[in-house]
Amino acid sequence: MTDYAIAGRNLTMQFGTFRANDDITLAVPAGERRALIGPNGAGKSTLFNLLAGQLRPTSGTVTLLGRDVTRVPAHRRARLGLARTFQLTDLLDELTVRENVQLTLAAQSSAHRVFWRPLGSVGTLAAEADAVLAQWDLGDFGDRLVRELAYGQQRILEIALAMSRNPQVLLLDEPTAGLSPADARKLTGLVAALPRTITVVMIEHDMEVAFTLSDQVSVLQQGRVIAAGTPDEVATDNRVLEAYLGEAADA
Amino acid sequence: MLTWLTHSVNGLAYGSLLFLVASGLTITFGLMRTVNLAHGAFYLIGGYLAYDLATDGTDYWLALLAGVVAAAIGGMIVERAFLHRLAGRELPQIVLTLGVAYIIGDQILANYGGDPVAPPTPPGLEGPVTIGDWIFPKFRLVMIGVAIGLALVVGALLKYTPTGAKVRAAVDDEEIARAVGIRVPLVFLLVFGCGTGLAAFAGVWGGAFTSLAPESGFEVLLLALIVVVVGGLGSIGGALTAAFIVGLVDQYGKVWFPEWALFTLYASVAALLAVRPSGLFGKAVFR
Amino acid sequence: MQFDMAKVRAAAAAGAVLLLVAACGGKDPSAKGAPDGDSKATGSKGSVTVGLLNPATGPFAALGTDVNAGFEAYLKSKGGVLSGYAIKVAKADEGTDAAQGTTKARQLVEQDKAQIVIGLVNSAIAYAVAPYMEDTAKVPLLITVAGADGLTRKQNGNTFRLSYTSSQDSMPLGPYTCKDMGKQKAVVLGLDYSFGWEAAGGFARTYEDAGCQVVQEIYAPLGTQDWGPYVNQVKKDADVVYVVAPGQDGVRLLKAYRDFGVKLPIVAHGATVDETILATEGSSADGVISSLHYTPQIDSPQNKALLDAADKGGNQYLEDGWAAGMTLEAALATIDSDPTPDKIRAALAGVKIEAPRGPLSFDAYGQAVYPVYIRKVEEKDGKRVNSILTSVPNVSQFGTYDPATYLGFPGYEKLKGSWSK
Amino acid sequence: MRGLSTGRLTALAAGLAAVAGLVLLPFLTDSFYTFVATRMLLLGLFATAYNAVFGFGGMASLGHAAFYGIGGYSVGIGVTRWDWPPLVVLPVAIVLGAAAAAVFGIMCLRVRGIYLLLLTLALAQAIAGLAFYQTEWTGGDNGIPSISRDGLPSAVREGDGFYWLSLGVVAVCVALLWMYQRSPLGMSVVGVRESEARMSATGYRTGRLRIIAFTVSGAFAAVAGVMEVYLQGSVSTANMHWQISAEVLVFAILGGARHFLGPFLGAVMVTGLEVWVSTYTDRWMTVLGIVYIATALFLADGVLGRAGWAVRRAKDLRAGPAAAPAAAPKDRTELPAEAPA
Repeated sequence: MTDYAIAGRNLTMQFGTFRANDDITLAVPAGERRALIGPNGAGKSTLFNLLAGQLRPTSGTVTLLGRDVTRVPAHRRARLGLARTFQLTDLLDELTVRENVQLTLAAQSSAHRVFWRPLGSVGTLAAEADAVLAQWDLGDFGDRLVRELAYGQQRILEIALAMSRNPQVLLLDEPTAGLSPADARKLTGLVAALPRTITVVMIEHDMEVAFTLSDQVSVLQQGRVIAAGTPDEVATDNRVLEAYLGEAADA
Repeated sequence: MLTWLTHSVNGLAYGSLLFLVASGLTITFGLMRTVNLAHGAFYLIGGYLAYDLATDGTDYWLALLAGVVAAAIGGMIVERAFLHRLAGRELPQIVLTLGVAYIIGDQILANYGGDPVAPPTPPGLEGPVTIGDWIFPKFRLVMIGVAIGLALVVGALLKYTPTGAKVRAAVDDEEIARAVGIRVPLVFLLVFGCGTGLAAFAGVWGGAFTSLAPESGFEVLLLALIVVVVGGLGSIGGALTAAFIVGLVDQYGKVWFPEWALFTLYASVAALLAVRPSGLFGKAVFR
Repeated sequence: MQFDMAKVRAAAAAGAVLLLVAACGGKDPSAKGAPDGDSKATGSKGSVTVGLLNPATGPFAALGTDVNAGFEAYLKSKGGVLSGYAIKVAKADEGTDAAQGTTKARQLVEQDKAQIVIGLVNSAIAYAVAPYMEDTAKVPLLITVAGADGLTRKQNGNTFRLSYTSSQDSMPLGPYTCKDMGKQKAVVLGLDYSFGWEAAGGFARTYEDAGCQVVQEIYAPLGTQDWGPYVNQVKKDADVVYVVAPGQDGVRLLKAYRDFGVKLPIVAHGATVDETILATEGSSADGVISSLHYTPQIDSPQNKALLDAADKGGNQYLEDGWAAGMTLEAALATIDSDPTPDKIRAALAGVKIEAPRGPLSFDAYGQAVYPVYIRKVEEKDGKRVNSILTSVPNVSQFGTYDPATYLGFPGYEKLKGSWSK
Repeated sequence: MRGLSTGRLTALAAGLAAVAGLVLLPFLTDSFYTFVATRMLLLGLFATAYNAVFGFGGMASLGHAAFYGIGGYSVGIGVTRWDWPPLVVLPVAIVLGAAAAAVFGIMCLRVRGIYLLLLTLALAQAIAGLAFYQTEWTGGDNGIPSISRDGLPSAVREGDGFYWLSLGVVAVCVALLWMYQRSPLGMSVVGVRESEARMSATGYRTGRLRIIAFTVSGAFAAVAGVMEVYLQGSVSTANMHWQISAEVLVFAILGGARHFLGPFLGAVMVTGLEVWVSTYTDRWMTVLGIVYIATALFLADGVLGRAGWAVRRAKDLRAGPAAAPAAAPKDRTELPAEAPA
């Protein structure tokens, strides 16, 4: 049981009459790369929100690093070692890139409680933040407002922020969505290069990316897991093909 | 026993007045999501104009109509000239309509003076009804019926007529509504005019109930806002129910603990909003 | 300090970013209006600047407008000259809160150099302005409407008041209701704020001291839209209902009272049925007996002069403004030259005039002593009026009580609710 | 490279001049304008405090008159009943204002946007209702008159002295707010404004941050209320009127809510305008209404927002094609096109 870095068991999420997740079980061992795929509306993002704590399940449990966190709010899960990115880039748009990093770092220590000194002058925040920026090739953009960044840079910043907190579990919600092919390749490379001590769960629409990056793939449809296995197994699964062809026909 | 009947019916009658005021707001605010703090000012326009005409000898119903039409046109002017530029931006809407309310209130003060005036009670509705030992003002009784009738009519218009469908479509998704050929700006203009026209109607009737002064605009506005929010934005039935509840709570609050009257009303509204932000009948809000 | 003052001014003024001053519109005080008024008038003894501080906005705007109109009408009738002094009027808007009220009071005194300030409707603002006038400005204040009892409870103060204290005009009504009308049990129905408690208290004290009983007290919040819940609570076995609700509240109260068919006769504080709302109240006011220091029905040359000059018909606020003009004239008559605020203050204390309301003088606390009229609403020539039933001369803020005894009573806000016990 | 460039020198000189102007104001103008300036300072502080919730916290409160009024009643009740000196009144007012604001914050945890606006309005109205009826304590509508300033040192009790006292208090408070706003705590409140989900996923307790924003704001709003009542010598329910809440909202918007000093500027402008216009006409409410409308239509980002925009534009123009590559206009064009809807 403790082998799983993050796991959801029998998760159901009901919105009014709509059941977004229906008895989903998903257990990801430590160090694994897991991709979640499935058509639009399959419940992938809802599942992410349940795992990260933005939503509380109607029923079912969530464990993080062996601990039951079903009732633990998002910010506490974050402190336990969970980091996530958002499907639609969700950064602090009106703050600078550097401030985004500094705030993320401040959450790791007592620095976030300081209320009398400027953010950049607290402890080693400034130096650490600059190191992160340099590491992710964002050094030139530190003073820019996030909303002024190119979209690809924003996606990279999201991952940089998530990684700056040294998470044990990283949830990536469509990291390459909306990126130009070049940016997507760059980002795929960055994710592939993440150390194996980190467990990564990602939602990914681009099959090629998903299959390249992942060890295991889970396929969701209409709120259920309809298939799971290695990329090769899933790629040949009839139900999966059907689900995707069905979506193609709809669109 | 009869006293309690009187209290209860009167609570409903007062609630009906609140609904008349709030009905326009449920449309402009609840449906269109346009915050109109000048709603009370249009209430004043209707009331003062009808008072002016009626005291000059104009037929009552004609005076009423003139007040409603004037406020509807005024509302449409404000919508066309200013508000439509601020679609979806609630804060500027608040500041703008507050400004409009200040101007209208101040101009009424300048033209009519600040002494209270009252449009006449509708002809035939003066005096009380007597049933056995029970005495109740006719006008107030009729007002309950008018409120319910108005709720039914507005609700049905929105639900079952093509115009209503257009309005809902325009509010739900402006892009798509445009795409299917609905003239969204026109729809918004007319709907806003209806909202301010209803405010004026409430001004004429409510003015006969409570009299009018330039300050009355804001007094009724706060109560109407409460009704709309408690009822749930955009729900006509909710607004009617909320109006009745607020009317009854207000009535019994005044009877049982008069010294806490203002506190009880606002504190209970605050408590409700804190727990159920979408009001009694509003749809749950997803975040 | 003096050595470099001029330099400091010059240097700082040249260099500073005077945002604050800029926001004031860079107004040059001397450019502003010399206080308006009849600029052509010249006085044989000089001139006096009068600050009129009454509301032009907010719920009391109508009252303020009437007071100003009354004062200006009197001034006009005298050609802009009172007792040999040309009167310059500086007008300011009292507004709706103390912040604005004191700002404008300061503007009148410090910029317009008013030698006396006349006005104030809102008691909360009067409470804020009066100490400034007395301690800082040292300019006399003549209050024309604000009613709070406490404003004129200090001897040798700087504050004078022509209008009633909230309880003053009610006091003659107590014995009248009990003895003359023979109504033994009264219900008090009034507004739940200081004016309401004080007015009701003045009635209740004198009524009970005359040997009758207040059997029930009902107070409704200021701005009550619907009086239905309150009028329905009135005990049916009482003999009379005492009502105090000025302005819009009075309109609503009387209408609800009649609509719900309550049959008990009404006695009222005069402000409940004064001429500013009587027409709007219409038939619902018929038969109401009330007490006030004024009614346009007074038959005297002084009142006729007022009614002739005011195109709107008389009311208590016009009379307050008019009487303020007469008071100032009487005070100035005793000053030969150089009417400083100190001289005006001293002169005011001794003023005795024959106002439209009747003989008027000030007590040792600066509060006017005057006749109070018991009036009844009747229809006359198609118009409702407050006809005089009788009058009580020389009513002071202490009624028939000894000032020292009266001042020892607890405040009416503490007594509210205890009359019926 | 950041040495004393001409730009910085100019800014420094302007700053010094502004400070000098503020300090010397009583010498430069008459007692009336000094009084008006005192009010502007206090309302400016109130607006700056308000903006900790509004501009920086992203929560449009329509209930701040409650905290302002609580500060005022602390003076009224403390001084008239127990003869408290200012050094007792002030901490009490700060604690009460902060506590009330914390309650507001807690009540508002689940609401956003227009609902938050209405909820804060209802809460403030409930408190104003209490103030109106608990006459034993508050004096009801007449309020508490004749509040003595004798507790203040005699040098700063009146006129110019009180102006300098206010200037000092306001300067200290504004400086504290400035430090708070730039600190990790203040910045994380801004973070919550930008994205609550992001902040909580980063490990911040966003609900608590919202409550903190209210608490800080309420505490300083109460200080403004305290000083205002020392200035006026009286307090009444008018100090809690909901239109005060609306006015401070307009201050913030008009001046520029995204700028630290914007609301202060807005307060100065509106107060000055009110005093100035009402000198010439009784219809100043109409003028104020026109200003509100113009603000909503043309100055939604405030005067400072407009000014900042103009300055940036001028800079861009001046820099022209030779500008440093940092301008990178290419990046900007990609943003809207590729962002998923």
